[in-house]
Amino acid sequence: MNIQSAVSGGRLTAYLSGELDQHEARSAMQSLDELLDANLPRDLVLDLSALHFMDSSGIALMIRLSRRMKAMGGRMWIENPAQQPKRVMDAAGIDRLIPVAAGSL
Amino acid sequence: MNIQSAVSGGRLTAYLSGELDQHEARSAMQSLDELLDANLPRDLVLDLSALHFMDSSGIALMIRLSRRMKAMGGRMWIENPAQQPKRVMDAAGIDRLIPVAAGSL
Amino acid sequence: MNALNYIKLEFPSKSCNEGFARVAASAFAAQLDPTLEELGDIKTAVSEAVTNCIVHAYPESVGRIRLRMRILEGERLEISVQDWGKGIEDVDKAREPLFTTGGEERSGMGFTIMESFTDKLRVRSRPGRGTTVTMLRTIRSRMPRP
Amino acid sequence: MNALNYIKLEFPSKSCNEGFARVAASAFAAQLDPTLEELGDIKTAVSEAVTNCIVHAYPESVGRIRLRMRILEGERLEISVQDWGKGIEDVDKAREPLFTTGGEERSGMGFTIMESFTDKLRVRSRPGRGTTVTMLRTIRSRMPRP
Ligand SMILES: Nc1ncnc2c1ncn2[C@@H]1O[C@H](COP(=O)(O)OP(=O)(O)O)[C@@H](O)[C@H]1O
Ligand SMILES: Nc1ncnc2c1ncn2[C@@H]1O[C@H](COP(=O)(O)OP(=O)(O)O)[C@@H](O)[C@H]1O
Repeated sequence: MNIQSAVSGGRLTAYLSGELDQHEARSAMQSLDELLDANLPRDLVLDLSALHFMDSSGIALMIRLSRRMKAMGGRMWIENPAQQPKRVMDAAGIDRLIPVAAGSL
Repeated sequence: MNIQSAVSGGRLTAYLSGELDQHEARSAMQSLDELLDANLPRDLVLDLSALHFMDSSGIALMIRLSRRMKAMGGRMWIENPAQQPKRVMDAAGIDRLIPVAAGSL
Repeated sequence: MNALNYIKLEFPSKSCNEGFARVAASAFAAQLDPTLEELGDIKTAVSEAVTNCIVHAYPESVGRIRLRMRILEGERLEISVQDWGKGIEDVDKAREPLFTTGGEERSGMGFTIMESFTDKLRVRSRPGRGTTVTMLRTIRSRMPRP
Repeated sequence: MNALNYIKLEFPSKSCNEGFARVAASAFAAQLDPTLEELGDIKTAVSEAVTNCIVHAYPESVGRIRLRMRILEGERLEISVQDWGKGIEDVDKAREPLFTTGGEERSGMGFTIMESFTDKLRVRSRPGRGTTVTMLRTIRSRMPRP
């Protein structure tokens, strides 16, 4: 899996691509933590348009990020999940914790 | 695997696509036999540009077709093999029996 | 209940095998001509079960994982994932949403996802002996069958 | 000779599993970061060995095939394909190019192709007991390794 990022006006967008499973989750979390430390954004957006696969390891990652953003007084949401990650997010009921947007806000 | 064909002036071109292994070889041979019966061509061209995989089952099929064309007094050759089928044909030394052309003749 | 086809696959509990197990599972399931959504569900369920062996069954060591898949009459796919690791004390509790012993790297949603992506989930476990998770999923194929 | 990773895969000798065995083999080999050409060679060698079990070892019945793959030190991949079928009377003769007992549906080039696509090929067989074909292939990875 691969993470690219863009910052604009207090908003950090992280573009996740590839597959996010337990094998990948720890280094993904580390990269995202570093991005947050470096940018201290007001908003964090996870763009999942290029993420082909995700299991509950991704859910755990999202929950941790959401907690971190709340602790920093910021917001977080998810954008453009492909079919399989969307189904996992739905089954886990993640939308009750984290907003999911189909397109760019 | 899938076979499409085109006939023009005594030449039958068979376009093989997909994967040609033992599982597919018998029905492929049957389709090609039927095409030969129906068209009685002077030349038979196997176009392999869309054949992604072939093992020695494909070599056996080529040898049978070449014998059949010889018996009918015709010619046969192979066109546009992709990398993997080409390596199998080289390892089997098929070029000593059947001409292999990189592009259309 | 005769299987029309099956595979039995064993590999060590290394996280780099999670992706491999998904590919193998989806390549085998492909015989039933599933939709992309069904294939995604199968990959996800297998990923959850295999990850549990790696993370929970063998937390400190590398153990053996066995993935079995069978195609049964009626376009049904049976998937079982077995380990010889730690085992589960209280299976009912473990299956509850959000329950996890894995800390914040786990969500506690693994069994919930397996359940919602399959038709039936059975968990057999003995503490200190190991765990077998068996899932059944009917494939509503795209092609009409004879 | 410690394996860094391995799989052990069993399936019935049905020709529909030839493609599955190739996908599984290439998904496992992918860990070594092979070139497309190397992946093609591995798929081909596995296809030949598995086909031989289906066609020659169990000509009249459905038997069990075991595919093992191990990653050894030095980017080496060991592949073994085992059956408990008919066996081979004269292995040296069987390995000769063009030798086949399979009639005109076979070319007699299976072992020749396995040999030219791997670095080492060993065939152990006992008539009536079965055959094990073991192949070794070093992967010249695209990425420099530490
Ligand atoms: N194969 C297993 N071996 C031992 N314990 C397991 C196994 N699978 C699940 N468990 C236990 O069940 C709990 C819930 O599992 P699950 O719902 O998949 O969520 P998670 O993996 O996120 O913890 C785990 O935290 C663990 O305590
Ligand atoms: N697993 C096997 N069990 C029994 N006989 C085998 C096996 N593999 C190969 N053979 C024998 O060796 C011969 C040569 O095999 P091979 O070079 O692969 O060519 P082919 O499969 O085209 O016959 C076969 O025709 C068969 O007699």
